[in-house]
Amino acid sequence: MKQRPIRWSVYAGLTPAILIVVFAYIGTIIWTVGISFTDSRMLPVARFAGFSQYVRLFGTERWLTSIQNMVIFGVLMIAISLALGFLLAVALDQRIRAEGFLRTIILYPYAMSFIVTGLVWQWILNPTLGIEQTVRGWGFENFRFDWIIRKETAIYCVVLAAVWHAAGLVMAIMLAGLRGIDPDLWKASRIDGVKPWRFYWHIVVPILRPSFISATVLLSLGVVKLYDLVLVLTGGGPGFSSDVPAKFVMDYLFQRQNIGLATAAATTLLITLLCALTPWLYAEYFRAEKRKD
Amino acid sequence: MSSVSIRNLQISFGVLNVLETLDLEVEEGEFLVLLGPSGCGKSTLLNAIAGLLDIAEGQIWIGGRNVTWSEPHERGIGMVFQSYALYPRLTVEGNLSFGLKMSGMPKAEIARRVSEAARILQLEPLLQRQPAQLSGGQRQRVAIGRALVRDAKVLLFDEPLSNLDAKLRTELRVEIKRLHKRLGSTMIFVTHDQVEALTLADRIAVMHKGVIQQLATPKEIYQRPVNRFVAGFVGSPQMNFLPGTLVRKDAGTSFRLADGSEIDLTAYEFSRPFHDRQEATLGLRPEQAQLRPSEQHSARLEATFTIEESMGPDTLLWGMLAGENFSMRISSDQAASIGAPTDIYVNIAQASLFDEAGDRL
Amino acid sequence: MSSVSIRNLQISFGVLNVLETLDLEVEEGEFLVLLGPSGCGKSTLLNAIAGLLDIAEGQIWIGGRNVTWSEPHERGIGMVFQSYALYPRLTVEGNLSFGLKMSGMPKAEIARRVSEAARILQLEPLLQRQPAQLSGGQRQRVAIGRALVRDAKVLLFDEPLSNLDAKLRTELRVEIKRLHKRLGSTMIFVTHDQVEALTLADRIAVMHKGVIQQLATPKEIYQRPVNRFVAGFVGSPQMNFLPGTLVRKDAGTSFRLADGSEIDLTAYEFSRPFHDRQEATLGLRPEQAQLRPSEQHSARLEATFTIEESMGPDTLLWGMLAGENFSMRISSDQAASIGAPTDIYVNIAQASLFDEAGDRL
Amino acid sequence: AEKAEVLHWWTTEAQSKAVKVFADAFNAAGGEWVDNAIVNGDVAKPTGINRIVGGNPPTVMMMNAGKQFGELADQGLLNNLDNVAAAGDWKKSLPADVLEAVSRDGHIYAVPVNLQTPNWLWYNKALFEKFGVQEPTTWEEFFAAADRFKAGGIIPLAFGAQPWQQHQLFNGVLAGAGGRDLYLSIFRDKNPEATKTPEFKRVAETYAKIRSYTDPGTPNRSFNEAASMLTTGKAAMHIMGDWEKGEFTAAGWVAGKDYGCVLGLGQQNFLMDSNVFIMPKGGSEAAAKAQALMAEVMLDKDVQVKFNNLKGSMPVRNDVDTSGLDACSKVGLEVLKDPGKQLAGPDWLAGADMLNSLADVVVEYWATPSETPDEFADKYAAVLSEFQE
Amino acid sequence: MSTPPAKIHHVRMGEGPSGRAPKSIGPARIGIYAFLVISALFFLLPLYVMIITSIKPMEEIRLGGLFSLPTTVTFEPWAKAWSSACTGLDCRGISPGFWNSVKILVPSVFCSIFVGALTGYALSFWRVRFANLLFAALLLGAFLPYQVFIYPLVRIYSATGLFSTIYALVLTHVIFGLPVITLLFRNYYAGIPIDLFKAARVDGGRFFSIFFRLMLPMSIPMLVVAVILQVTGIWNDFIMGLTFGGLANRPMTVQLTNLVAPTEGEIAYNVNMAATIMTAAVPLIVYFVSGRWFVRGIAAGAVKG
Ligand SMILES: Nc1ncnc2c1ncn2[C@@H]1O[C@H](COP(=O)(O)OP(=O)(O)OP(=O)(O)O)[C@@H](O)[C@H]1O
Ligand SMILES: Nc1ncnc2c1ncn2[C@@H]1O[C@H](COP(=O)(O)OP(=O)(O)OP(=O)(O)O)[C@@H](O)[C@H]1O
Ligand SMILES: [Mg+2]
Ligand SMILES: [Mg+2]
Repeated sequence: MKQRPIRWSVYAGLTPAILIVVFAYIGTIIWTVGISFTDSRMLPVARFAGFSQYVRLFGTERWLTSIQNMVIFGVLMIAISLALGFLLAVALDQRIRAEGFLRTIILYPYAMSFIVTGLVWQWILNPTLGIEQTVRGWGFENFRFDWIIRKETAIYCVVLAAVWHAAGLVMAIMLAGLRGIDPDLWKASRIDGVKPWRFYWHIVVPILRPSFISATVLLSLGVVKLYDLVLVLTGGGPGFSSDVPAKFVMDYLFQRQNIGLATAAATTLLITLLCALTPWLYAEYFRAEKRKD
Repeated sequence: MSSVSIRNLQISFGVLNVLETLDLEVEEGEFLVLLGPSGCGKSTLLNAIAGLLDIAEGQIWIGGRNVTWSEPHERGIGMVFQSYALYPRLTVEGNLSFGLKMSGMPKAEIARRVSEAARILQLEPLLQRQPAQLSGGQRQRVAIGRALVRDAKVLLFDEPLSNLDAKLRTELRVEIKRLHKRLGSTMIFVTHDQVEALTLADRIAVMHKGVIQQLATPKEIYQRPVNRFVAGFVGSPQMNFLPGTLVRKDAGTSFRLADGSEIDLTAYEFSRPFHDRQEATLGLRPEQAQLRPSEQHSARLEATFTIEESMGPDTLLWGMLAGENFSMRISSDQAASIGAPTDIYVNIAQASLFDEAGDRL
Repeated sequence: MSSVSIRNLQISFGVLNVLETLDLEVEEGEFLVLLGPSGCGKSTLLNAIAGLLDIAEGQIWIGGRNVTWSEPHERGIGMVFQSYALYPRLTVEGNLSFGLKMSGMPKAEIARRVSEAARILQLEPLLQRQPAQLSGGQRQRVAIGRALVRDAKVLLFDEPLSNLDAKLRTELRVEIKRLHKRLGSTMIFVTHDQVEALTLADRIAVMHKGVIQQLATPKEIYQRPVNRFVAGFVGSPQMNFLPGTLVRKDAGTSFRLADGSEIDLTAYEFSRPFHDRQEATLGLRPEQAQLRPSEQHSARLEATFTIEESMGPDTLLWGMLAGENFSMRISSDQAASIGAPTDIYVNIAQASLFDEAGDRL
Repeated sequence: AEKAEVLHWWTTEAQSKAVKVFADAFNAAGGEWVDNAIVNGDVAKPTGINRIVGGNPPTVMMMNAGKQFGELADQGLLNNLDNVAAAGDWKKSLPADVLEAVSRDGHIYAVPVNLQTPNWLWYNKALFEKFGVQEPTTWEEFFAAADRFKAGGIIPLAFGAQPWQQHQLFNGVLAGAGGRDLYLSIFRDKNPEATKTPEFKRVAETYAKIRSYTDPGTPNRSFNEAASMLTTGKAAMHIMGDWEKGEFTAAGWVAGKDYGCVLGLGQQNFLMDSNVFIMPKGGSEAAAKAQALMAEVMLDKDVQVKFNNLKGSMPVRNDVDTSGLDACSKVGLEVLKDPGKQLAGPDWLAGADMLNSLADVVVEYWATPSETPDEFADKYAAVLSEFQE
Repeated sequence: MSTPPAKIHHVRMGEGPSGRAPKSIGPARIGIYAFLVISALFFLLPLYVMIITSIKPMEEIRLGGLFSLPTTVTFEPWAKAWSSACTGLDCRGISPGFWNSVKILVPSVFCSIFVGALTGYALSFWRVRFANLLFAALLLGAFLPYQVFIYPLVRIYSATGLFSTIYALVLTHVIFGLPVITLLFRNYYAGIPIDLFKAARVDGGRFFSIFFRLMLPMSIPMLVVAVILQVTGIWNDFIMGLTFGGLANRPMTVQLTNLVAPTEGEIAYNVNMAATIMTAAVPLIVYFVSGRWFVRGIAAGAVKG
């Protein structure tokens, strides 16, 4: 019996993706993991050094700080962006006058590069230049808003700028989700006598779960890759109090010319992410195959 | 068990007047069906009764109270939507109790009411399921249950069956009817499906372009439609419309068709005066013509059929009569000749006549 | 105008065997309806014929060619989907010519075919519209047109009417039937609506759980269902099922119901032997019982009706008989007493009897 | 003309003017200068290195003398300049330490173009006069002066708390307040024990004390912003390298008149640092010619004087005419004559990894007022012991 | 024509409506507007600072007051930033970089979206054995910190002779854009009725012809989203352009950072801000023009998991 011929065109269409996955992703991961076991400095060399880079890495306070910062930043930024974006979307969904105008205003920061975002916020937050200075100029001589120069608070400035940047995207996703909700549900709840905010909390939020997940995925991509913003906004300082892993990797990779340690850090980051993501990715995308034909 | 009374209701969306000075009285315990084509304002009227719309003018009274400006949940109504609008991600029990919980009712009372509603609607085994795991019929029951737990005296239905397939529709129709018997509550049911309207209603209000055309029992609507719109909208296959002229004669009145054939109208009961040579349209339902003459079916006409559709108990014939499309319903045990001119016999006493404006003669 | 023949077909999704060793012969020019409940594998079978699914085992022949491994467009088929699957953003003309353009046919030939199809389907005035601007019926015609331009000899329909409301459904059914007459092409039509199946089909294949239960003309399916599944699935309202016992007597055989009443089975034509005291089920369609005795309706039973549904030409009665739910269809000009026990008369010659396994006796 | 793409990170106005001297001279000598300026060495260096590794190197690339380009040379990615050096007789005209710093395994791999030291104290003369403050030469005098300014509402010390500036300041304190021996035992010997000495403690205390004489706007402030605080009269003093003079010149300030300078508070050491240019392999024949021409042009006597005058640093050649130098450069030259005051800069002694790791500790110390000098010393020692060979 | 109401009974006439008359603006509505306005101010603040600063003369900036309106308005900073501000020896402003950025942007946006859409299409409509594996790898790829790519990519590009060419940049943007674009399109196509695909196959469509003739034209909402995301990302990219593009392809952002990094004794805030605004202009314009479609597109592609 004749067999169904293989559809080569399908594979041809997937070739770019396959090549990229194999060479750019998997190849890079293998290379990165490999180098992390050498004592490469400015240029990669194949001198095996065991786990020495990892030992050093976890003895480095800056690395631990940057991991801690990533967690703080990630949790706060995602939580605040989701909350703010959701609230904005809900507000915009109330048949508001100038909806299009407001939506654009909320969304536009997402078009700005992190470099620009960092630059502007650095000015605004700079106590000798921005808000603190201005408010003092109004006569409140003791007003203080100097988070950016305080070690304990600098990371929150990064959160602030990142929320400014990303809340609009969350708003767009949430608004899209809200627009897809059956309007009859709203009517049903009014007949049930449910207060609007309770309706949103108990009914709408659960329905928007997929939107929340999409937004979280997109935001967390930004968390892992957070670099430019920190660089421009705080330079990782004061001290290295607002350092983040990507900047740590970048610094050791180039400025400090210690590729070995940098790749060890990258590998650690990767393994952490892998452990955190795999179960979730599996649950979200693969367990329930969505399409039927 | 409250009456609903709508007086001089007017509703508009921007410049569009959807309802203008509409009056409607629904009696206690009545099952009223709002029937009409898409976009005629049925949902708008229902939403106004429920308090989900702002009213431009007019009043709404439920159970003797003027509720024109009351909040929806204060009106003693329950509503079942086309999509059922069950709260997703809440269990059946959660759906039933959600409104009560939010209004701060004591737990024991909630539990009592939920179990009572679940008993009436036979939802007990399903209480822990989520809406997505329910069949269409079960969903509808939950949606009704949501009204029951709130002790609603008036139930509003907005096309609750139109998303379902034919079989389920038939079943649920019967179920709603049974429920109406059991609960005795006032029900207002919106649909654009005339089978639903005919089978369910105590009275039907046929709507068109925001105006109630006829408000009467199903039988009357079917047999004595007040105008051509109602006649054409109710009944499937549609009523056949044959244009012609009224001719007064010595012996009485007859109706002359486009092909020159005439039918004696003696058996027809005119409701209004008419004049000789007036143009009119004869409306004949498919079952008001038969292949064989009988006591009632006496007026002979000639039709040519091209298609025969067997529908189980009866058969539909499709063809032409006096240059118009014509359909006829016969019993399955009869046989028609397809393609050749055929004599048919019409029950003129039950037919309808309409003047040029479309109103019943 | 090709025959379709399916031999020993087997299809599975992962571990789930949807179809197992299915055989089916569709003759040239035949209108075959695949009827069955949701999930029974109708679409799967249709998709396999179209080549849209990978086949585990078996062969598909169309017009005498083995097309088991051919691409869909090489099979000489056209397909009409439930949602019509018109290409949005293309005009009607674009929709019709899309496939031809993709295959690189010369422009002139495309134009010729499109205008030919548009003529047949009366789509000429609509050629420049987009699907969103079309009514349901027009969309269906475009979807069929897509098959016509490709000179498809076999047309496959996957529930093309189930998204429409009752009125439109009736109209389009007739239109499809007309088209079949005109084109003479082989048509395979999937539906779970028995009215469609009965009215359209030359032959109906009733499917259940991936198996064809009965393949016969509509009349035979309706009147002599081979098993309880087919009997219950076809007909609306459903056939009434009354359990009881077969009792051989001197005078002949009779059927004893749960309430002790007996019906004489002399008029019933058994197709298989049975033994005395065998448990069986009597299947009675709603119209196979009447309020007044007649030549055919002779066996008397007693039922109690609780609900009366007027459906225009006739009325449905719902109630109980011998402890079972029972429904009956009577003509609208008759009247039943609701609530009190009523005598009814059964046409036993047309009734069905099933054994314990559900097969026809 | 031989095209030469020159990658560098000299982008301030003064630096640009200085680079233009090279460019003009190179063009005049028959080459074609293609300028590739990338702001910030931390970005420019990796970019250049990546391009070298990627096989599309710039013709000439700026670097710091010392360990940084060693690995590139080891991997054979750089052209060795032995022939050019021999032709130009570099042995004679360049200081031995500098030659050592551009060599690897006895071969010369880079062209040094200047000498500079990062530990100048610059001050606003007008402010000094207004407050009647004498030029400080030790850290004690510095603090005394600073107190006066603080009391007068002037920011005593302009400062930009970017890591490199902090580290540079600290190293200045290390050499000035801690002394030569401590400095060398740390950078050259990488001896953790050195941090246990009283000298180191003094260094730590001094450094911490400086903090209280700066304003709150220091984080992430660039050096020329800090310099402008002097020229605008907001701050009185600034500790920075020679290149600061370029900023002053651009602002129209004249050395000795508008601003004064003190080299190396404390011990007056000259922490030798030099900008160098490397010549990557991989270009064409023409590129090699351009590279040779470039080396020649850069070390031309006239070019050296003109360039260094604009750049604010000192010529690397010891045989040029120094009469045209400004007052502060003359101070530097004076100091340079005493070998006992010459100290190799940290970059010449240690690799980037160690220096940056030390910088981390220093930066953190600055940003954490609660950290004691002893805690700091321990952390500092920990880094050193990690890099001990 | 309408029949009059049958009868009026047991309704006490004259009783006023219960409940309060609906007001046009309630406190909730005021709260919503207040929240929106305050949020809008928060989002606008940086833009305001940028614009206001860019049209102030330096003397005014020196006086402080980042937020105060200018007393004299000057557009000189804009002119300077565009055509005469210096980075290094190059005093042509940011205009040359602008064209470089456009040169990078157009093919990169085009290619990355094309590959992403094609992959998403293949994964959602065609049965491919290792589809899930590929998709998982792509999703993981999205989470890789891009810093670690740089060195291996340098090696790959130099081995293939692409290094320092525009192709390397385009390829790089394809690599980094692929996961998110694929995800978006896969979700979008999951919402397209499978029947449409089947109809096209019956009509004779092959893998590529269905994609080009049917799916792509139907993907406009998603294409808008993808274009917006990619234009933003690619236009704003700095490291990739610097590392892989070579001198000739240096994007505008590199010049911007050169420019805004201190170049003179005193920072020319107004010129910097003018340059910043000009650099951000392209994505901003794209947003302002197509923001309406953005929400719609997001609805189609991002809402489902
Ligand atoms: N929110 C609204 N804004 C503007 N016009 C509306 C709105 N809601 C309904 N309409 C218009 O009012 C008219 C009546 O709408 P309605 O929903 O009451 O019709 P319907 O009879 O329920 O129709 P269907 O059977 O399709 O549900 C329609 O023309 C509709 O377009
Ligand atoms: N792609 C698929 N993967 C797994 N199972 C499938 C797939 N497609 C269909 N099935 C299963 O195969 C069975 C038959 O499906 P099919 O679509 O043929 O039913 P159907 O008779 O057309 O029903 P309906 O009337 O609902 O369209 C169902 O149980 C269905 O869940
Ligand atoms: Mg409606
Ligand atoms: Mg199906």
